[in-house]
Amino acid sequence: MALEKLQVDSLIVGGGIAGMQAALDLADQGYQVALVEKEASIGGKMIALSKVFPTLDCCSCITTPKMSAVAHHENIQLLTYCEVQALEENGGGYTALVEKKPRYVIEEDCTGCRECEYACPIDLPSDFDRGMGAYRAVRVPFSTAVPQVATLDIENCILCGKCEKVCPHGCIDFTQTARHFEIETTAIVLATGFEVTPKDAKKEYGAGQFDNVIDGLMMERLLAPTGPYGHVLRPGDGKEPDSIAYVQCAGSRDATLGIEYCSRVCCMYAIKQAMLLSGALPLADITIYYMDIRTFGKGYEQFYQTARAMGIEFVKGKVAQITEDENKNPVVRVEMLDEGSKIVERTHDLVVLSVGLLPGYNPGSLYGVPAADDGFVTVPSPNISPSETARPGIFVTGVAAGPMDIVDSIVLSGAAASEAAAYIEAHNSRVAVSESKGKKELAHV
Amino acid sequence: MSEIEQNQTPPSEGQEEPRIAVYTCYCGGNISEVVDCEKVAEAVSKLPNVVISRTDMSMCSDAGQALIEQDIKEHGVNRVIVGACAPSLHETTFRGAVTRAGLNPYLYHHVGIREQDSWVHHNDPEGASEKAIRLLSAGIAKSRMLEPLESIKLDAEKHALIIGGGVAGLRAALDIARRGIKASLIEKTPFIGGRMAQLETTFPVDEPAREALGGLIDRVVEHPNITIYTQAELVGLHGYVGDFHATIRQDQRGVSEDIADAAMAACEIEVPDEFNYGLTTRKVIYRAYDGCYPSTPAVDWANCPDGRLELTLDGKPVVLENRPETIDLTVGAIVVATGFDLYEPREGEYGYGILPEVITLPQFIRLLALNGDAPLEWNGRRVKNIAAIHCVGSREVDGIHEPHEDGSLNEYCSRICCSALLHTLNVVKDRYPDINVYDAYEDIRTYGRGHEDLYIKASHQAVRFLRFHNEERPTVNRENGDQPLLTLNDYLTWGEEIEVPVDLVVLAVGVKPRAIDDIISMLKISKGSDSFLAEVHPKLRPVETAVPGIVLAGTAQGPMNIQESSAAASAAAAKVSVLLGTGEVELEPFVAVVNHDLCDGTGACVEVCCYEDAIALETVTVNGAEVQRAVVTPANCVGCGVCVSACPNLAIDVQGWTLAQYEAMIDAIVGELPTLEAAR
Amino acid sequence: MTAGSTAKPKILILATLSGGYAGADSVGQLHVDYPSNVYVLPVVCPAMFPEDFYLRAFKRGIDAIIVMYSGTDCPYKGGAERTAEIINRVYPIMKEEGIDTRRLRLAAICTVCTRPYLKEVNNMHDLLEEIGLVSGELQAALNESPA
Amino acid sequence: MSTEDKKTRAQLLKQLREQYRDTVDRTQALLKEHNAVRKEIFKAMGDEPRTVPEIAELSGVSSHEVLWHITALKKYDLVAEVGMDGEYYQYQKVKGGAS
Repeated sequence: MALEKLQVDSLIVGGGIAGMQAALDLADQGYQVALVEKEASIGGKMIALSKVFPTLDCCSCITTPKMSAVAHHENIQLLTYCEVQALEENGGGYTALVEKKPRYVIEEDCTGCRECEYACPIDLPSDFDRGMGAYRAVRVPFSTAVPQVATLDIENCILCGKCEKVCPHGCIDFTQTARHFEIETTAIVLATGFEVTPKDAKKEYGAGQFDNVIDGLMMERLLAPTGPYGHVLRPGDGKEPDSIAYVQCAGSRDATLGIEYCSRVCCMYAIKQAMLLSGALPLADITIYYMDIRTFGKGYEQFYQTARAMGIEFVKGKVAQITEDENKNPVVRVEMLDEGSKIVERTHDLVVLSVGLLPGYNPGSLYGVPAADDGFVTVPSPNISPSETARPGIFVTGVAAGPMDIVDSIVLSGAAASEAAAYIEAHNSRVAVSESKGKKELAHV
Repeated sequence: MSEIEQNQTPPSEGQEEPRIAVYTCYCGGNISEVVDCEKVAEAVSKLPNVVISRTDMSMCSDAGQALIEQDIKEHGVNRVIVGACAPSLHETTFRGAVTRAGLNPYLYHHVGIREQDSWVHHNDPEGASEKAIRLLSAGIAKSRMLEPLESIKLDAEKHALIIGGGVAGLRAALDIARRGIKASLIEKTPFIGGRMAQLETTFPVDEPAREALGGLIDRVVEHPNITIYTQAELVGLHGYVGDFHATIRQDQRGVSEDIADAAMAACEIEVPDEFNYGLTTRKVIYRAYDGCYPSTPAVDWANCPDGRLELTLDGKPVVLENRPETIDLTVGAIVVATGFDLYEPREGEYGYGILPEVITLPQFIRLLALNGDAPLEWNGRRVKNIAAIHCVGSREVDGIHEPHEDGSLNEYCSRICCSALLHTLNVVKDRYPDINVYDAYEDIRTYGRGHEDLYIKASHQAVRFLRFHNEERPTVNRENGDQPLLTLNDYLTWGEEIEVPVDLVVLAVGVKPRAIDDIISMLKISKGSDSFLAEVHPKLRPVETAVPGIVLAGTAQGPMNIQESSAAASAAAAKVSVLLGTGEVELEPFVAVVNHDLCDGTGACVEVCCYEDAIALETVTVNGAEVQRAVVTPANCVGCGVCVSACPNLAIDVQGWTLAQYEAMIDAIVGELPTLEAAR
Repeated sequence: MTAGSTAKPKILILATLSGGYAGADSVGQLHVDYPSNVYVLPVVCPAMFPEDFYLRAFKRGIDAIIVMYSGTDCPYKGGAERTAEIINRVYPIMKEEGIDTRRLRLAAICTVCTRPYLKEVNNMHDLLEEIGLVSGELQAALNESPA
Repeated sequence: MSTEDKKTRAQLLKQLREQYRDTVDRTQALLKEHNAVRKEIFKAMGDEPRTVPEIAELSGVSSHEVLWHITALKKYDLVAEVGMDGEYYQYQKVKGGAS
């Protein structure tokens, strides 16, 4: 059987903020775009954040309209729960073989009513809430997910069929299997994003075993209005913390982990969280242990100075070790860099590790674009062409091209869209002019 | 999500009775943490014509928008109001949603209850809730009087003007040209390439700067869609997106290729060479550097007495004169790539201007370039010890730093200096391993990809780092000895006072906004609180100004390194392509309209209007008689409304912003609050 | 919340989209508190409002009006001058009607004029604390000149 | 649905169960464990408002685990947050919700 085929000008891999922006910037110029996202919803890491620096806009207010625009754009084919499995060169362009994983839910009929979710007996630690909250084996991924449809997690299902019984539209379909299709494209933009330093990476910090030592993304969820507890509570016992400490460079600028680079966003997210915390918990003491404060972006230094003026304590010190006292309070051992490296110990209710950004995916073998020593995609001439990879027609944006914040990702996506558009134009003029392209057939997948 | 549905006014057939839906957004807590959104929604639900009043965590989300669409389709809603963040952020989002549901986008009205309510009345939640009700009531009052409008479609000139020929301007021009749009680039100086040409090597990839820049310049010069004007400045602008009329003044180059070298040799006037930041001099007929573009030398008219230059060539007197030309360009969009200025330290700041040993980092970079591999000497002495100081003219704090002449402080981080300085110090250590280098900093900000390697390398090369606190910055003095002395409390060693005698002090000066007030006022764009040019929103519209069709590229917007400037420029080019790609732009329909039943041809409106061909008296036939009536040409009307107040007969209004709508809004603001359930 | 709270004096701000309205949004981004009885309506250019408009607003119960235009930065040709002319013509009419002329202010506010914005708002708020509601003045004027 | 369809479907489900036997078994064990823990938690809660440390103390389940289950139960409307006691929020069973 011939595979379903989709013809587009540009394929975007990754539906986080960088991928969405690149898709919109290309589609707005009139190019046909396919956006492939491996998760059940687009939105990426950004949609799980609380408020964003330096404007303190609620994160949803920036992300969800872009998600909506991507879903509604007449030039964008949104392909969620899909992964590119193979890539071939094809007459100056590329053909991608894509697999769509079974949702076990008929997407077209699902209204996102969540009846199935309520009926499902299986509670699982929610990835979206970084394990602190729960979700069900069949679920709409999160409240603002796009598309608003349920997905059944077959790996954590007992096949009891309760969801099927309650679904008012008969959407549950256990007979679904993976589907495959091809995307013919001229250009590709990689926006494969990042993961953060794993919890167990730092043995000195308890290797993820301490309940009250969390990472920055967990704090984002605690601060988010849709967060798991509805308040900022420590995960160990639900206590409202009085004393919160941030450990900067927890996974960045750390030769022992082989990660020597600066992750670029951690200073600002820690300061932002500290400011939000002092709003949510006005009586709490907040300390940030840092080596260098790197608030380099537009308005960032002013943001930092505001945080200092608010009474957030900044301590230049390297946290050498974290232990737990008998009440499960984390105890930090700090080398005080401003006091001749004197060692002190301080106890806090909650410690937040400002974990760094690691490449989310190595596209090397599949896309033929090499990763550099730092694991991010190589950009051969970063000064003049910051989104161009070593392979013609393949561009990179967002954290796939190295750690960067949301503002810089959005701008780089504009650049990638510009480069991809110029590449598409040059390609189209190479293709025989007489060959009428005709209207592109967009298969429904 | 809560909902209150009422059917006070049954849908009537034929006539358009307003059926208003009001949505009060929680804004993820931003609004609901202060404003009692549920109470607000209940209160406004009592107002006439309101058929639906709901709240939602995030109206701008897909689900929120879907809700609006559903209400329009299922409940016959024909007016929509969302109370949320500032209209500048999401008004267009919601207009899109109502359009998808088949409603005219101008039947949507946005009420800002975040920036102007919840965010400024934290201490008065009751008052904030009352204010939200009154603002929404005003919105509802206006909404009842809204009429469907059609946007104005105009042909757009597929041609962009790029102001500035540095790396950002070049990159933007190239990307725009590659999309099939004409690009005219104007550069104030006689040579393109900007500040990148002054660098020897770049970071994070260590490559000769002029090679990378040269590659870009070659592509720009070769591109058929690009025209370059050097020694050219914008002197006038009018029009609007799609149809800007720019007036450019271009100086004459002054010398032709055939006599250029002879003229240069014959020229006797020498001035400080800004390319080397005054370390050397150059003639007033000059090339910026070997291999510059254009390669023909140019006359620096500003430094020629009376704008004339007299030379003797082959024994004959020759007079060179500047006869500037005026060029008119019609463009659809404008890219502002005017770059940055360097911070000039005050006299005496770290000894600058008093001690000849104190120079700036850009000067030092030029010094190293001029010096090549020769032993490094400065001020007649072999350099053995160098001190570098970070954050000069950056991160200034009120109360610690003295304000500048205009009362401002450079509170921002200049972003590029840490990496540029460490890159340069590594060049020093590579070239002169015996020179001792001290580096005084508060925070090292090697944030970018590959930048931390510069810091690591400097540490490995035995650059001695010293850390000061912002409130006790280092000092540089010459006391008794002949060498300047760097003094600071080093917090890497218990805050003890350290004194280092040095031969050269390098100040990592920050960047500051260019003095381009003339361009800013011609373009009617605005500056942010840091005085760099302001974008609409750093995440929603990061390279656009509030003026449609005018975008920002590079350091005009704020400190950026080369890589970031290129990215911003390409992003700006993408926006230009979106605007001009189709050859048509859409304008908001908010223009003046004349009610010919009320107009009696006084011409008062024509008299006050400052726009060419926007409103005129024309002869029309009314009831068989030929009379004079005011007629508006929408494409030329900016919708300012000056004519509205001038009309003695109240015959003119700006559609979408009518006087009657304002009166209704005021009545709603002062009106009785809807009574809520007795219990409250 | 009851109808009784309507007795609070009300300040109306007519603010240009390119100036004062954006300035008010900038104040919001700084999260600086100011009195809540301040209502900002966006306008393209206040030159559109004739003299009567202001009088009508006062008579309806607006206690103070601050017109925040863009001054010399006005993006509309002639808009700033025209606004100033009209406002200047309103003052004598206010006097005639017995309305304290300090209730009407014209101020140039730019997109980032956060401090001037707050100063205008707070000053007007203080003034109203001192001179009270406009309805009092209108009533007094009515009593003085019996029809 | 016709008898034939039902039969096919039943067969497919059976196949699916076979294919995912390991994960189904693992998940069933998890469910059993969750149910046991929740029984203890509900017993400890009684009908009173309780904080997480109180429930942990009374049930012998670790406070970290109690918080996770309370969070899950709260999300699906089986438990409600009802107040605060010092630095801890209190939770109570929802009538008709918890079994």
